[in-house]
Amino acid sequence: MTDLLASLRYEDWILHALIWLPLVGMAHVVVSSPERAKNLAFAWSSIVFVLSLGLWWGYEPGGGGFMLESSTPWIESWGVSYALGVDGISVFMVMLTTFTSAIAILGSFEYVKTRRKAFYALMLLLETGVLGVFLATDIFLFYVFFELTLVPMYFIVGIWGGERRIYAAVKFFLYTAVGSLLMLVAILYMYFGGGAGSFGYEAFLNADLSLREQLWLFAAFALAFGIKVPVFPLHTWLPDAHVEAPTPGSVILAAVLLKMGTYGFMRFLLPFFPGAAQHPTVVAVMLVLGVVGIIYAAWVAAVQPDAKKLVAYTSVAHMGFVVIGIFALTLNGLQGGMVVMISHGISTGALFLLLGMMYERRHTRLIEDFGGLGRAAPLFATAFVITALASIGLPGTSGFVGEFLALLGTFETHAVAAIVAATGVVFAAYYMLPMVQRVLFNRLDNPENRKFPDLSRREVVILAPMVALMIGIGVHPTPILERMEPSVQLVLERVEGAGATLGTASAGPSDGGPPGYVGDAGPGAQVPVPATAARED
Amino acid sequence: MLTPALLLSAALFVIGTLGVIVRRNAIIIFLCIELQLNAVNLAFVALSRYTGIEGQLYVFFVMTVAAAEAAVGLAIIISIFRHYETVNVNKFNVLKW
Amino acid sequence: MTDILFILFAVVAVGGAVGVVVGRSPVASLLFMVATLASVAGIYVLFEAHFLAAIQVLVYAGAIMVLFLFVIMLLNLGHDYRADLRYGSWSLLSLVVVGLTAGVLMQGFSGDTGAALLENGATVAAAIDAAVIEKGAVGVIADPLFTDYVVAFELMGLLLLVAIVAAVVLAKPRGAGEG
Amino acid sequence: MTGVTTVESAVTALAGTPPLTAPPLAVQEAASWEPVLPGLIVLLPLLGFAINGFLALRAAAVSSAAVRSGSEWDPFAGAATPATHRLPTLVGPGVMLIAFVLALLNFIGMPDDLQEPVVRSYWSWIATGDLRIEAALQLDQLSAVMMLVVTGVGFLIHVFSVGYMKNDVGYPRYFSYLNLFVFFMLVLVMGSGYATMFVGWEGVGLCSYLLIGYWFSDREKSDAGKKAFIVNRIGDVGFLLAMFLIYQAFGTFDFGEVFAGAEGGLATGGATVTAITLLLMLGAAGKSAQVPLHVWLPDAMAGPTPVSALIHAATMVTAGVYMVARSSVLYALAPVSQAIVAGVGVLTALIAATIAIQQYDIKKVLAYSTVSQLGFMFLAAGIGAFTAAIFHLVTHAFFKALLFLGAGAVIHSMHHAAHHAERHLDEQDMRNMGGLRKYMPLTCALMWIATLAIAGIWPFAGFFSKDEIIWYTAAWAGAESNPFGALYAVYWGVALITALMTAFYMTRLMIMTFHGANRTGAAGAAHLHEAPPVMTLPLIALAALSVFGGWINVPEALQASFAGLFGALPMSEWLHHWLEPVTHAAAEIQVAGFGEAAYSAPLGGGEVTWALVSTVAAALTVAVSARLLGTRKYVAAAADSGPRAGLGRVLHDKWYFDEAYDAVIVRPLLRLSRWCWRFIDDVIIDGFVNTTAQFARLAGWIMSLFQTGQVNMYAFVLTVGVLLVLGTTVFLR
Repeated sequence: MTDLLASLRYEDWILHALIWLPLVGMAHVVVSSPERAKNLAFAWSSIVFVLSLGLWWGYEPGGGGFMLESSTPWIESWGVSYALGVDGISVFMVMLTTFTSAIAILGSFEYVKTRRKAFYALMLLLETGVLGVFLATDIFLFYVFFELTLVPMYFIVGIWGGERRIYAAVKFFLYTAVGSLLMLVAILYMYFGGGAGSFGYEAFLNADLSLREQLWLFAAFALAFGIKVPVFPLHTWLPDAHVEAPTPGSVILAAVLLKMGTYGFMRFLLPFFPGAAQHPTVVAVMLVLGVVGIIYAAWVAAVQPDAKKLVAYTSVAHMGFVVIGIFALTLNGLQGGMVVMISHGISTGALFLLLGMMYERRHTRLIEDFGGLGRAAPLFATAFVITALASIGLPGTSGFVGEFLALLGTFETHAVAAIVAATGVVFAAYYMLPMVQRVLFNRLDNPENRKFPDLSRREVVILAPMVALMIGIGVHPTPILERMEPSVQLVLERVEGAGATLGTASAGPSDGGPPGYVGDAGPGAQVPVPATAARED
Repeated sequence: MLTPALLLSAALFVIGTLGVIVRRNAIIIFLCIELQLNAVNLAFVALSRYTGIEGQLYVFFVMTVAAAEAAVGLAIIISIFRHYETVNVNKFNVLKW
Repeated sequence: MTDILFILFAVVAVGGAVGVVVGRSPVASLLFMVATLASVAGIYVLFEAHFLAAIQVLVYAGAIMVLFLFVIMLLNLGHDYRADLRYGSWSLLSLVVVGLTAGVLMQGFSGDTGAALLENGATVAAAIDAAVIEKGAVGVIADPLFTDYVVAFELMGLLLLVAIVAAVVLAKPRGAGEG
Repeated sequence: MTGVTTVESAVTALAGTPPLTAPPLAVQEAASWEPVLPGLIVLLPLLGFAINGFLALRAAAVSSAAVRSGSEWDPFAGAATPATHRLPTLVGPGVMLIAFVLALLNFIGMPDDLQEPVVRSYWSWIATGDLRIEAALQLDQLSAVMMLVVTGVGFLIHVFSVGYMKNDVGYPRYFSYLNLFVFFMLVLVMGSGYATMFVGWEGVGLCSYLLIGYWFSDREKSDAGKKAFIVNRIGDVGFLLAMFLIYQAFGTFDFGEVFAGAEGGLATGGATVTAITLLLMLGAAGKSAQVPLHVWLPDAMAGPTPVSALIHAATMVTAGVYMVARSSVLYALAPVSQAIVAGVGVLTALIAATIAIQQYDIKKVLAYSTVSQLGFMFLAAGIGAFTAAIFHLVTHAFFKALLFLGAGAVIHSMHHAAHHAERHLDEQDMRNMGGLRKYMPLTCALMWIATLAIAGIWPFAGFFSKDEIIWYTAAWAGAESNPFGALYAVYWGVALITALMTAFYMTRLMIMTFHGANRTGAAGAAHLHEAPPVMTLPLIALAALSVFGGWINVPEALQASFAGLFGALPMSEWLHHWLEPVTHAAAEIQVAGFGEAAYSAPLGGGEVTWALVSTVAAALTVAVSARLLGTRKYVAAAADSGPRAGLGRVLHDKWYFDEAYDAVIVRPLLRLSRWCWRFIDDVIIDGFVNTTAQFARLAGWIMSLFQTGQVNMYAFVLTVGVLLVLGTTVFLR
C-alpha cells in the first residue's frame, strides 16, 4: 500500500485534493440537474473519502510534528500563506470528516426533497470548509475556513430545517460568530502585539507573551472554541440547531463541527498559551465547566420529550469528557479526549441518522409517539441499540475507550473532577435507556408504528460501516492511539516545557519544585503520591 | 480672484443643498444636485489656476459622471413614474425599513 | 473689466440658482438652471478655461439640460407645485442648517490657508498660459488626459457605456423586451 | 512500568527491606504447561452469538413483516419449523458443550503445582504512553473453577431452555443473547486484569439487560431490564474509580503486577488500598445485588426463568464474589474494607431472607433467596475465607440453578394450566399452586433435594459450603489481634439465624407449591403436567451436583466426624488446596495481621459441634415448618392480598426500598432535571442570549426611526453630518 501511494506521489497532492475536490464537486453539482445532484454529491464525497483513506498509510507517526507540509505565499505583505499539513491529531479528524460527509450525503437522499442542487452544493462546500480547518497550518487560513463553515451550515439549517429553523439558524450563526470575532481580535493581537510577525503556526507558537497576555488571549480563544464545543453555559444554541437542522445537517454538526472546538483546544489553545493553560485557576474553571457539562447535560437530556433534542444534549455531555480530558493535561486524558471525539462523531452521527429515519417514516420526533418498534423494525432496533450502547460507553465499543482514557487521565491529576465526572456514566444510562425503551420496547400500540418499515438497503449500507467502526475502535483502538500519540505528546511537551519556565518565573503552582519537574514528569509522575499515602499509614 | 470664486462656489453649493432638502419633485432634486456638482466644478477651475491643469481634468471627469448619472437617474425617474404616476419623492418610500 | 464681468456672472449664477430652488414649475427651474450654467461657463472663461467653458455650454447647458427637458415634457409634469416645496418649520430648519453650512464654508474659504497657494499662483498660471499658447486650449487638456490619466479616461468611457445600457434597460417599459 | 518501580523503590527506601520479587520456583515448570485453546473457549459462545444473532435477524425480518401487515407470525404453525428456529437448538447448547469440554480439558490438564497464572495475550487492546492494556486471558485455579461453573451450568441451562422456550417466537434471539452472555461471563472470569474483567463486567450487565427485557413489549419487563442496567452502572462507577486508583498506585491493571505491587508496596490498612477495595466493593455490590443496590435483582425475575437461573442465580450475580476473591490480596490488606464487606454481606443475607418469608411469587422467593445467599458469599469473602466464598458460589450455582429451573418447570406447567383456567391466573403466584406433587413428582423430588441443600442439611452440598462460611466467621471472630472481633461475632450470630430463616422460607415455598390442596382450579389443573425430558434431564444433573457437589471441600476437621461419614467421603479440602496458589498470599497477609484464627466459636465449641448443631437446627426447622405450614389453609391469589399490616406487610413490601429510592432519588432527580432544563437552560441562559438579541433589535428599531423613506430627510441628515465634519475641521484646525 505504501509503495502504491509512493508511486502515485500521494503525499504531494493529497492535502490540496482533499480541500479542493469537494469544491470541484460543488461546481459539478451546481451545473448538473436536480435529479442527479444527490448521486453526484455522493460520488464526489466518496472520492474524497477514499482518497483520505490513504492517510492511514501515508501518514507516518514520526516526531509528532506536521507531515506532508506545503506552504505557498498567499498575502505576502501580511505574512499569510496557504500552508497545509497534517499530524496525528488532525489526521483522524480529516478521516472522520470525509467519512461522515459521505455518510451524511447518502443519508439525506430521502430527507431532502426541495432545492436539492443547492443542498448538496452546500454540503460539499461545508466539507471543504471543515477539511480546511483541520488541515490549515496558517492561522489566517485557518480562520478563513473556520468562518467559512458557518455559511453553509447557516443555510442548511435555515432552508431545510424544521419549524423554528430561522431562529435556530440565526442563533447558531450569532453565537458562533461572536466567539470567533473575539478570536480574530486575539489572533490580530498575537500578530501585531505578540511579535508573531507572520500567520504561520510556528510563528504563533514562538510569540512572546507574558502570562497576563496569555490569560486574556486564552480567554478569547477559549470562548470561540468553547462555543463550538459547546462548553456548559454556552451550549444552548446546540439543541435548537440540532432539533431544527435536517438530518444530514445534524450529523455533520455533531460529528464534525463540534470537533472543531476541541480540535482548536488541542491545536491552538494549549500550545499557544501554555502558561495560561497550566494556570491553576484556568484549569479549575475548564474542568468544572467540563464536569458540569457532563452531568448537567445528562440530566437535561433525560427529561427531553423530543428524541433529537435528547441526543443533542448528550453531545454536550460527551464533549464534556473531551474537555476534562484535555485540561487534565495528561497523555491519557488528551488521548482519551481524541478518542471520544472520534467515537462521538461516529455514534452520535449514527444516532442522528437513525432519528432521521424515524422522522422520515413518522414525521414526528417525539419519543412518546413511538414504542414497540423492536417488533416492527428489528434491524432498525438492532442498529439503534448498538449505537445507543456505544454512545453510553459500553466496553467493547469506541465510547468506552475514549471515556475510560479521558477519565483515567483526569484522575491522574485531578481526582475529584474525575470522580464527579465518572457519575456521568450512570447518568448516561439514565438518559439513554429510557429513550431506547420508549422508542423500541414497550407495547406496539400505535397503529402507525405497526406499519413502521424496517431499514432499506441504502440505510443498511449507511449504518453498517458506522456500527462496524464503533465496535472495531472499541475492540482494537491501539492503531489509532499509536498514530495519535507522538502528536499528543508533542502538545503536552509544549505545554509543560513552556509552563515550567513560566511557572518558576511567576511563582505559579510549581513554586518550590525543581525547574523542569513538571516537564520531566510523564503520566507516571503521580505515582509517588500513593507511596506517600502508604507512608502515612 | 480666487477667494470670490470660492465664495461663489460655496454659495451655489448651499443653494443646491437647500434645493435638495426642500423640494419634493425628483427632477428638481436632480437639477439641484447638478447645481452642487457645478459649484464644485467652479472651485476646481478656480483652483486650477493656482495648482495646475489637473483641476480642469477633474472637472472633465465630473462632467462625464454627471452626464452618466443624469442618464441613469432620469431613466429611474421614468421607470418610477410609470409605476407611481408621480415624481414626488415622498410617495415612494417602500424601502423604508 | 474681469472683476465687473465676474460680479455680473456671479449675480446671474446665484440668481439662477435661487430660481432653480424656488421655481414654480420644473420647466422654470430648468431654465433658471441653464442661466446658471451659462454664467458659470462665463466664469470659466475668466479663469482661462476655454475648453471647459465650451463643454459646459455644449454638453451641460445643451445636451443634459435638454435631456431633462425631454423627461419633464415626457412625464407632463408641473402641476403640483404646492405639494412640491416644503414649507413651515421644515424649510426654516433647512435654512438654518444650510445657512450654517454656508457660514462654515465661507469661513473656511476666506481664511489664510490660501496664502502659500496664492504665492506660486502666478507661476502656475503663467505655465498654463504658456501651454495654452503652445498646444491650444484643447491640447492642454488632452495631453495629460491621454497620457497620465488615460486609464481614468477609459474607465469614463466604460462608465458612460454602462450608463447608456442601464438607462435603456430602466426606461424600457416592463415586458417590452419580450416578443 | 515506571509506576511500579517507583512504588517499589519508594517503599524499599521506606521499609529498608527489598520488595517481594522472587517468584516461586514453580514458575519454570508451570510455564511448560500449555492450556488447551483458551481463546477458543471464549470465542465459541461468541460464534454462537454471531450465528444465532444472524438467524434471529432473519427470523425477525419475517415476523416484523407479519406485524406490519397486521398479523402475527407463528413459526411453529407451519408444517415444518423454519431453519431459523431449528438451528439454534443445535448451535446454542452445542457451542456450550464444546466450551465445557475444553474447559474440562484445561481443568484436568492444569498442573497441581501451578503457582503463577498462565496468561495468553492476544492483542494490545489499549496502549498509549505508559498504559498497556492487553486483551489477554488468564488461566489459573480460580478461573478454571469459574469456567467450569459457567460453561457447565450454562450448558445445562441451555439444554433446559430448548424445552422451555420451544414455542417462543424469539427463540434464536434468546439463544443469541444467552451465548453472548456466556461470552462476556467467560471474559469476566478469564480476563487477566481489571480492565479486561471490566469488559466482561459491563458486558454481562448488558446481556442481563437484554434478557430481563427479553419480552420487551411488556412495559414492566423492559422497565426491570432498565433498572437492572442503571443500578449495575452505579456499581460500575465504583469499579471504574477503583481501577483509576489502582492505575495510579501500580501503573497497571494486570492482576499479577497489581497483586505483586500490593503485597510488597502497600501497608496493611492503608488509605489507598482501603479506598480501592471499598470502591471495588461498590462495584461488586451492584453486580451481586448487595444492600443497598439489591433492588434490581428481584425485578430481574421478569426475564425468562432459565435466564434467572443462569444469570441471576448461578453466574453473573456471583461475579462480585469472584471479583472480591480475585482481589483477595487487596482485601486482606484492608481490614476495614473486609469488615464492611462482611457486614454488607450479612446484612444483605438477613434483609433478603426476611423479605423472602413474605413473598408469594415463586420466582421472587428464589430471587430474595439468591440475594441472601450472595450475602453469605460476601460474608465469606469479607472475613477472608475466599475459598469458602468460591465454594458456596459453586454449590449455590448448582442448587439455585436447580431451584430456578424447577420453578421454571412449574411455571411452564402452570402456563399451560392458565390457558385453560376459568379465571385469570398468575402463573408464578404460589397461592395459585399447591399439590403439584401429584402432577409433577419428579420435579417435586428434585426440588426437595435443592431445598435441603440450600437449607444446609447434611450431606447435601449447601451444608458443607454454608457451614464453612459460618464456621470461618466464628473462627476469625476469635483471632487474637482482629480489631473487629466483636463485630465478627455478631456476624456469626446473624448468619446462623439467617441460615435457619433460609430453611424456613424454602420449606414454605415447597409446601405452598407442591403440597396441600391444589388451588389452580379444576379446569386448569387438568392441564398440569410433568416437564418434557429435555427439561428434566438438566434438572437431574443439577440435582446430582447438589447432592455431591459439597464433597469437593469437606473440611479436614469434619472428615473424621459424622459429616465426613467418618472418613469415607473423598476429597478432603480439595477445593481449598486447589485454590491455594490464588489465595495463599491473602491468607498469609491476614494471618500476619489478625494472628491465627481461633478454632472455636464465640460461644465455645468446635467445628464438629457447631456443624452438628446447625444441621440439626436446619433439619428441625424444615420439619417443624413443613408440619405447621402443611396444615395451614391458603386461599388462591385472587382472594388474598397478603398481610395487611405489621411486620408482615413491611416484609411483603420489601422494606420499602423501592419506594424510598423513588421518593429520595428518582423523583427529586427527575424534578431537578426538569428544573435545570426549564429554568437554567430556558430562562437563565437562553434568557440572557435572547435579551442580548432583543437589545440589538431595540437598537435597530431606534435607528430605523431615521429611515423615513423620505429623500429630503436623508439629504437633511447628510447635510447636518457634513456641517459637523466641516465645522470640526474648520474651527478646530
